[in-house]
Amino acid sequence: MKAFSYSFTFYCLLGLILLATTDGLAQVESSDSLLSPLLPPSEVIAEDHPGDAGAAIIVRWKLSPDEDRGVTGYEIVRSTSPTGEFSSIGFAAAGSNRYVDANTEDSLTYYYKVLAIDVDKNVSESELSPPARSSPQWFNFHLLNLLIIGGLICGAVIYFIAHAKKGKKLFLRKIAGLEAVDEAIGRATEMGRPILFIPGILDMDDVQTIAAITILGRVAKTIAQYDTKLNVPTSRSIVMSTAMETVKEAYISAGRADAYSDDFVHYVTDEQFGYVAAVNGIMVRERPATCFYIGAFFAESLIMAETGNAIGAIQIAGTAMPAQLPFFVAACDYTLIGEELFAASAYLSGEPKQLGSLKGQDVGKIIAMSAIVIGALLETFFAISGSSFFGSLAELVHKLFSIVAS
Amino acid sequence: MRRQIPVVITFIVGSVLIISVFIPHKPFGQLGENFSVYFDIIAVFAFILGAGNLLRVHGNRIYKKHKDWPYSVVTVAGFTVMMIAGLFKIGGSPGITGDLTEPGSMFEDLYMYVFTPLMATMFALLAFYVASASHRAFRAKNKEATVLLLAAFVILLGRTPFGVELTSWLPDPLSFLEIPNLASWIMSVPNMAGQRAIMVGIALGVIAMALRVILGVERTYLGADSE
Amino acid sequence: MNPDNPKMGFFETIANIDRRVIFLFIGFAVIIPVLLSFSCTEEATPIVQAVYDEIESLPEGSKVLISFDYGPSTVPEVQPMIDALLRHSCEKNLKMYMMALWGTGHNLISESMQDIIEKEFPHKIYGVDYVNLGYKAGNQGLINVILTDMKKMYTTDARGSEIDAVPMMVDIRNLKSFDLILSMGGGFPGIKEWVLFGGDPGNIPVAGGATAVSAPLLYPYYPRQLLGLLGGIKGAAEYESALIKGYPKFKTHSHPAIDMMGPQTVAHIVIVFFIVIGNITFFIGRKREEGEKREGGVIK
Amino acid sequence: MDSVFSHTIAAILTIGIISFLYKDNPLYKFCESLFIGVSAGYWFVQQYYANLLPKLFDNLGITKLVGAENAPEGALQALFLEGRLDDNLLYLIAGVLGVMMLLRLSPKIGWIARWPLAFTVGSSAGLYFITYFQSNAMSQLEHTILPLNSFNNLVLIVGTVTGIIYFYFSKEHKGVFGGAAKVGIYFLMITFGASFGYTVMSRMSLLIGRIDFLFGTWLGLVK
Repeated sequence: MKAFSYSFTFYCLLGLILLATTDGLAQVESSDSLLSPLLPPSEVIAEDHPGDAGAAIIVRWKLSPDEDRGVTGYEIVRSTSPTGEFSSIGFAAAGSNRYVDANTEDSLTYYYKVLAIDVDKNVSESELSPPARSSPQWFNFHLLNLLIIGGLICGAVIYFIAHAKKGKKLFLRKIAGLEAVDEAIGRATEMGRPILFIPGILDMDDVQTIAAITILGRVAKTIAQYDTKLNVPTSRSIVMSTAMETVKEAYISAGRADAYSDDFVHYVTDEQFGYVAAVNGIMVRERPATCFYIGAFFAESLIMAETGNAIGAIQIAGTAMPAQLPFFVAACDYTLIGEELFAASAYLSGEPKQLGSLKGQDVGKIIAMSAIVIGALLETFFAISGSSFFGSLAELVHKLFSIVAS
Repeated sequence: MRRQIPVVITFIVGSVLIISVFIPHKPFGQLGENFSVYFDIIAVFAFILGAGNLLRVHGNRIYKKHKDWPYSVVTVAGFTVMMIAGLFKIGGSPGITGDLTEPGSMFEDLYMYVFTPLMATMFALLAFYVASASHRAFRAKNKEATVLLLAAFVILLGRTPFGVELTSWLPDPLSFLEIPNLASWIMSVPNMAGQRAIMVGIALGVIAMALRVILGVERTYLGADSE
Repeated sequence: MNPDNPKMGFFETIANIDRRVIFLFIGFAVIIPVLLSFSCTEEATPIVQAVYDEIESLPEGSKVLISFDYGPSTVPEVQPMIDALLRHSCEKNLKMYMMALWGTGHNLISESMQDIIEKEFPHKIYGVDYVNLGYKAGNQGLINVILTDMKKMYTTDARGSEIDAVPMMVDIRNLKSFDLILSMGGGFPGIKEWVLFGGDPGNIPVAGGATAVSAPLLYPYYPRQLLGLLGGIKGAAEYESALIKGYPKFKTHSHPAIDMMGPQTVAHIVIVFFIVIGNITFFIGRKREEGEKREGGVIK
Repeated sequence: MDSVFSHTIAAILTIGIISFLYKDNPLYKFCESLFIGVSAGYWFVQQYYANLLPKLFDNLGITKLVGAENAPEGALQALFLEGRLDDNLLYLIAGVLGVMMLLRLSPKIGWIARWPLAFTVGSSAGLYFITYFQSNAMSQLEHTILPLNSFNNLVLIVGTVTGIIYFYFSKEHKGVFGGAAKVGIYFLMITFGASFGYTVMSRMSLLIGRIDFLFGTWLGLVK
């Protein structure tokens, strides 16, 4: 995903450049015979590619003056000595003036030439580039914007955590799904039926599972105060072992170590649908009064939620999988939507420093909303007035949020 | 100490990974990738715990003659057969580096004729549940539910010839109201806006959650301090 | 049941219908059309018809590049599109150049050649009427290169013959030698990359087929940059119908997408029907509740 | 395997799972138990061959050590045969963390299992922090910064902003702010409704596939 967004932005830009040259290319086909010889690209510069781990050199050049008279592309050649044999390393489309040679050795010095090629396969060679050598860097300046905005949000989170530690009171609105947790546990106790907790189907290397386990900890603490059976089937071994520890800790801290049993948490299978088959079986046979589906879910979300609905359980779901939210919203009584899942463990803990971090999140939202509104207004002014002042300001806002491929 | 060291490990690993994004230089550049591989390796070891638990739970049921104990025998047998078939490559080419899923091997056959139909059918149950969920949930109980219903209804109708016929009489200037066009507009504009809001929210939630974990504010997952 | 008002009782039963009744309906909605091979006539929507019309308008001998940009998991959705497009191209005597941006596309090309061209159009000659260029790595970078020079990347075809020994490759210089690019798949890399790096800069018409999930993301390119799009099974079925309409003899050939659309349509109608019923009963139920409340108010 | 026999097995299992729709029954219980056992075994074997073997044993050279002829040289060979510290030697850390995980079974030093856990949680926190920040927050925002010169752009921007307002925790949903949050909820509901409706088709395809198998491949009733 990360790599995709990098390359996507980059190629969008590249696409625009190519688009801009389309007209020139279209002309080429009609004007086949050129009177003067093809002129070469000039001012070839080769430099270390910035912000990387080495092994790449970026070559830039000024387009051939014949660009719009039949150049079909550029060939880049390199050698390790100015007088040595040059070998081809790649092509760049007509209209492009840069090429990244991502196959260099940091210990060698390279020389580059750029060859313009036209429709008739005429070739015209540029002057030699100055020597270049690739090297790794200690800081990637392309990600400076990430550092700035990330720093702001992290700063806000840390500030509010510290702020809350000092005992300052913070206001946070209620979240319906969390208000219902106690009620749902109480209901299971009244009915004398167990509580089912499904921590998603991904492993501990997914942050939603971590959130699920922390929520399990809080929920188990409440359950421990009643004599209600808890059932946590897991589809991953590490999740099983972590959940066991967490539930045990919850029972101990609630003063009910005696009521804890290792049987609360058990492993089923790593297979998504095998796990669902087992959970369905548990539901229809044990008839839990309350079901929690908290964590990362895929297609199985609806199978579980509908079976839970059929047995008449109160269902509380929470996930940050956008594709599964509709099914939980449709089939469950309460759904923690995306961000609410991560906020839930902080809410349920009631600890000021945890709640403080939620305030920090809100600062992030203010940044996001202002960026959209300000950026959109600037874009609009630019579109209406055509003033370059607004244009460059809008560009700046865009740049602040764009992840450029290095 | 026993609780302190894990918190310190989490802090160091987490913060180094965040910082390393900005440092392309060796060894930071590849850390994220390497750590994911480490996780995969840890997970295999942990699987021994999981499999042990599975066998213990079902072993107990058999031993205590739980009312469903014969089914536990099926589970244990299925697990054992599959494991032996795979680890010893029964019916396939032997040796550590041989192909596991060679056609004709027992592992591949079990996968094809037992595992796959079970999986595909379990997945196919969704077709039924999608129907029952939409019957129950898509009711105009209040304004929110009405909006949900309308969006789903337009999209669903747009997928049937009936829905296409329903609005095909509309004159050209109103063609944007034709159900297929309306459906694709809903998908690409308001749906997109909602998705974006959810995604931005999730990102902020993850950031705060990650910071709470890294800073040791949240340490529930570390569990009991028992000996 | 309400003895005073049997009608209400009926609605009440419907409102609290056992989900198993719905399951039964869905089951029949799928089983019966599958057994009867029921299919509805799909009318091609403009976005699909545009692809059909483009191929229909190409003169004999025109060159079509077909890129297989998908994998086994999306075969059920994408393969019917490919089959229909290949049949149409064969029928129109177009020259078919098949390549893949996805590693998994390589085998899919061979299978499609065997199943459609070799079996149904045995008079077509490999190397003259169709060629398998195989898979080359590089994603959009590959498109970028072949935009200017095809033979730099493709020195041989997938069978290992020298590229210039393949008759239909002789007059191919770069992407602009083609009259139409068809990208099948819709994932990454796929249609979007073909539009941005091939179609737009080279001014070559691009069309394609995508899975239902990825199709909405491609709508913004239609019709300016993407002349048409087959979206999911429905798009494939529409194309198959258009083909049968234009060439009735294809009616006897396989048309998996149309076959699948039968049960799909019936199932969708069943779901829509239950949603409507659910809402009607809901409103009647609420009205009755309101009525009772009012009555209660009068009495007390 | 004989295809009639194997297809019959597959068909019985298919019917067994579908029968759950009516109610829980012995055939479903059998299929469920079999599925759990077989799939757990399957993933165990897969994990071993896809993770442990190539990522740990090959990199360290253990595969070669135990006598696999065509296995690659690993870090241990580099260390003992060439006296060179290979980068892959770092995989020893992963191996040690894995063994620590198993120590959980020991009542005395079970606490050490928290170290690999802390490592796991720390690394996922770090990784997710960055990936979500980049692709979920930054690039989504960038694509939403559009000129307000078309109806679609306006809807997109209003929807995104009000949607974010809905998630805002520090203020009660009242007054103008509450109104905006309400609009946000409507957008979320459209999103949920649309995605739900859109998924129906692919879910139906799965069922058609199974029905096709039962009546076509197995019984041969479909032409």
